[in-house]
Amino acid sequence: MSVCTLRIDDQDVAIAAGSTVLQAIRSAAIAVPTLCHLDGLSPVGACRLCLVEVEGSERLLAACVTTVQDGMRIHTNSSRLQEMRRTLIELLFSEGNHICAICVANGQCELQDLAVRVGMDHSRFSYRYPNRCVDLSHPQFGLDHNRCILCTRCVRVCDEVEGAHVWDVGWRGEHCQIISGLAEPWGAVEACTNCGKCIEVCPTGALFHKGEGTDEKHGHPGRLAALVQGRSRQELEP
Amino acid sequence: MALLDRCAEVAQQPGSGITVKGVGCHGPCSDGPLFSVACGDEVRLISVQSSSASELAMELQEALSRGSLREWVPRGCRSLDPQSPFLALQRRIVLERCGQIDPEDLSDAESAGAYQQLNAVLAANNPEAVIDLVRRSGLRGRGGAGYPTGLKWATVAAMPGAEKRLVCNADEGDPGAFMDRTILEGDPHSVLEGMAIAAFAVGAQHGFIYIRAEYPLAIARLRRAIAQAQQQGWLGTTIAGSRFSFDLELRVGAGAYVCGEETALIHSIEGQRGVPRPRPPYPAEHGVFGLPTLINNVETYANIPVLHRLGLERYGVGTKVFSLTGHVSRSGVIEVPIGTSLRTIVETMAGGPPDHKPIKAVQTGGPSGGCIPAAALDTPVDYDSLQALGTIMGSGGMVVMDSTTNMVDVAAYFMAFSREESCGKCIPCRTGTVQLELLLRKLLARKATVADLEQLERLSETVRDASLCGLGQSAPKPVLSTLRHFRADYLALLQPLEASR
Amino acid sequence: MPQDFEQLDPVLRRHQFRADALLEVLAAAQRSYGYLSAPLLRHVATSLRLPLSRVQGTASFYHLFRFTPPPRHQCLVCTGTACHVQGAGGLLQELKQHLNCPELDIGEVRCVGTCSGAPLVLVDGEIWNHQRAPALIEALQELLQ
Amino acid sequence: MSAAKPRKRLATVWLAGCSGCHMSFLDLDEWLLELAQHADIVYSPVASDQKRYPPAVDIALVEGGVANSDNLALLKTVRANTKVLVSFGDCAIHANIPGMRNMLQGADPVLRRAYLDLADSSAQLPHAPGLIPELLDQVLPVHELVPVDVYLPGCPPSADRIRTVLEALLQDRRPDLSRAGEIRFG
Repeated sequence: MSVCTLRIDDQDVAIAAGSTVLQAIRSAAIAVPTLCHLDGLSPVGACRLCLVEVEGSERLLAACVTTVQDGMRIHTNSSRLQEMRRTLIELLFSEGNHICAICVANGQCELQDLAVRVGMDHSRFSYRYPNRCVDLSHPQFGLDHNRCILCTRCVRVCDEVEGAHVWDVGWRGEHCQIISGLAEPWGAVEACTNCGKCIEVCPTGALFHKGEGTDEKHGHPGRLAALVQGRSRQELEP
Repeated sequence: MALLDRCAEVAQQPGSGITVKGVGCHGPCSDGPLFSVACGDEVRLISVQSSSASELAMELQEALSRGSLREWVPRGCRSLDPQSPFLALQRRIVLERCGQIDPEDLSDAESAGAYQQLNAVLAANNPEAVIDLVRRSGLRGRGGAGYPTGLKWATVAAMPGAEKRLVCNADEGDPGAFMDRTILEGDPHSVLEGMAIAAFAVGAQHGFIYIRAEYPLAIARLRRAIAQAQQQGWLGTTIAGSRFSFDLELRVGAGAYVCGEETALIHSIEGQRGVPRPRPPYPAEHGVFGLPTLINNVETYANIPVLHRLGLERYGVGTKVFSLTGHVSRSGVIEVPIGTSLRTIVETMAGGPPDHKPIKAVQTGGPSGGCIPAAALDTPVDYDSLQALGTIMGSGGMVVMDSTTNMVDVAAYFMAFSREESCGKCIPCRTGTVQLELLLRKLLARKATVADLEQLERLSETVRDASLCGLGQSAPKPVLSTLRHFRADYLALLQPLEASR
Repeated sequence: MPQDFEQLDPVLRRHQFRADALLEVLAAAQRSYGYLSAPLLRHVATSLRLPLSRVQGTASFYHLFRFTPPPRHQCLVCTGTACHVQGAGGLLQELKQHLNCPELDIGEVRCVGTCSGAPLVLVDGEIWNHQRAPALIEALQELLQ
Repeated sequence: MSAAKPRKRLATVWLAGCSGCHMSFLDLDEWLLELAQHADIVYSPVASDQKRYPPAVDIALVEGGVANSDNLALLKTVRANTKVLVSFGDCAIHANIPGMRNMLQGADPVLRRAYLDLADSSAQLPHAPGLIPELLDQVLPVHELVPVDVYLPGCPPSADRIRTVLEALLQDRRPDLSRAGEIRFG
């Protein structure tokens, strides 16, 4: 296997050719925020938080979907990128109804953590306060659209790993929402196997176990990588 | 339509000695409905103003009984002066057959030269030579981005694998743009021929034309043209006796502007949500159903046969088709040599605003473009000059705005468009366009502060830099370009207290 | 009781029940049955062997698909740039203000590419050029009677 | 802190919130005594009897979103008479729980929902002009209505965080809240 060497911020990094820039960044223990990315799922490059500057490229590139090239020089944390990341997080807060104080995921939420990380002490954009609903039709689980950030991890895990394809994205633009079946109540969708993987990978409190109160949800997005890896080595029956 | 039917009735009478046919658009739409009278080499365009179809048919009958139609101008009609700048300053090579041939009749198109270039290319059997010609012509994508066409073709041709696909992007979605519609309705075979030549050059066996559903007439004419071309052996297996086979399928959109973006278009052809994906991989490598795919737009393909017919020297720098609308005396579709000055187009050809108000701006490139101030009207219309002004050539929509136009309103209009058409996949475009429109509306309501204006500018830059696809990346262009050229319009809307700061 | 949606069969067969024909099938379904009802969408999903959410997600992405029965008449105001600068926004507002009738659907359409008639509207699929509010409202009221 | 410095005039203000931020302020416990050595509390629902917002206030902690006409009038007074305005807690910063009524899109639907739809008996819309302040259509964050100098998120912000902010402001410094945990919502 051939190896690429690249320079990330002030570190020299060597990594197998074909790896993504995000893998290279993480291998150098450099912290770049991500939301839609999750090890074990196909990358979509949607949240734009992992944008980095690559010398010689006019455009910013999403690290999760960019393949390393030998000699690349990458900057992950310029003031321009910092400002951009804060803006993106603010935009996410402004478009939903994120009320951490009463959220099941309070203290365990990737969005909440990112807000701290990018230094967001308030949103410069006006809050939209959209009128969204909560689906409690499933016997074990719930979906609160107010907290959904459309990262589509649930859509991908259900399709790619569980093979049930209960979820998809419906409508478009600001009206996008996660849908189950024909945009029906989750509990009415026969395809659901009740596996709960969507709950585990959800970065916020949008998908949760019924009965969980404020601060009580503990997602396990990290478990997925082990599961997928195990399957690829055929250690686990799918 | 009624006009065509009545005249056809007259013509069908024995011994009339004339043919009446329906043709595609002649160009000067604001003078429509139009018909042309051809006697020998002389062709005159006649604009119908107050005459009804039956009156016209009667007049035609009378004129016929008198003999020649050479001087015939029916009552209630006006003959258009062929020397008028709108007509005389054009160089109609792509649109040459539009308005001449019956687009629903392949034999009429063939007698005007359709498919002769395909025939020649297949006879020469040298795909590299085709690509080389396209490359040396300097032809750039006519859909908006202006990527060098020859380079694109060479890339697809060089891709490994026997199976390749060809796509024609006919999802002409820019509001105020109808060049491709004109070509497809007036001369669909020029596009089919261009596609077949391209398919031969890059080694594609199967093609798709992705057309927006809002163009029912173009769809009908394309369907017919494809069927006729298949029947005549210009599409299908062993075309024109060669070993080359190429099939075409029509795919009709369902109302999504973003499907003009090539990766979204690919998803839509595959029957999925029209959501873009990050590039690379580019469609040339990973396109429709994962196969190497060449995507060009309608006008680009329509340039191919004429490039072959004229050859490099006579083809020259080529032309661009524009649709002229807005505050102009004469609107319609025109084809001019690339490099023609904006002033020539909007003042000389289109006659400027109808009531002699001064021109304030010319908008090009639709929601992905920008506004050019009147002071820059002497700019030659080419890819690089327009880019330097903060706008783009775009697909060819050109909207003229007179001095009564508020440019903040124009920016808000385009932002609302982009917000509605955002696919919703990436955050900056999905939510950034919402916030940008809010800021513009706040300005228009005279409630904005200097801080809001700064925010508008900053967020525009973020949405431009952070968005996933071309739609989001260019959505702030109408704001940034009007901020650059018409800042006074913005400042005039600030709260009175703020403006004095 | 499951409906059979026979009119869709030739279209499904022509596309060999391939999943990539989803848009064509949905368009044909809407042409035949007026709108995409839940049973119709289920039928499409089963026929093309697609997950329900995939079908719903795709259909809802595109503006031209509708999930409720169409009203008797439809007036779509073109909101293209040329129509906008000629006052399409005001026209739309006036229509909404003066015509409130469940039989008439007032909406917007993206540029139909015949900008020389701006501002224009699409009434039941037909283009009406150079519209001004008072005359248009009158004409639509006539249509509704 | 040097004793020679002039004492600061401190105010705390309670708009539409649960008063939890003020409870957290009281959790400053013995540090409140130290605070009292450096500042006069000139207006506060928990530490002053003053009914009118006084002029020339140095620091104001403003808790709560802006939900009604009284909130709005008070906020404008506060801004006009205060040097450093601190948006104090999640309700002030993004309307938080009081802001959940914004999803109903307007004051009227909110009143109807609360007093008519959900009424057990004698459903009636409250109406007492001049007595009950009118609801605004939306509960808004403080910074969407007046300029804010310092943001202190949290529901409530812990006493430690409040102290970090006040210590800095008493010394005319801008508080540094960039350390993890200090700007967390919720």
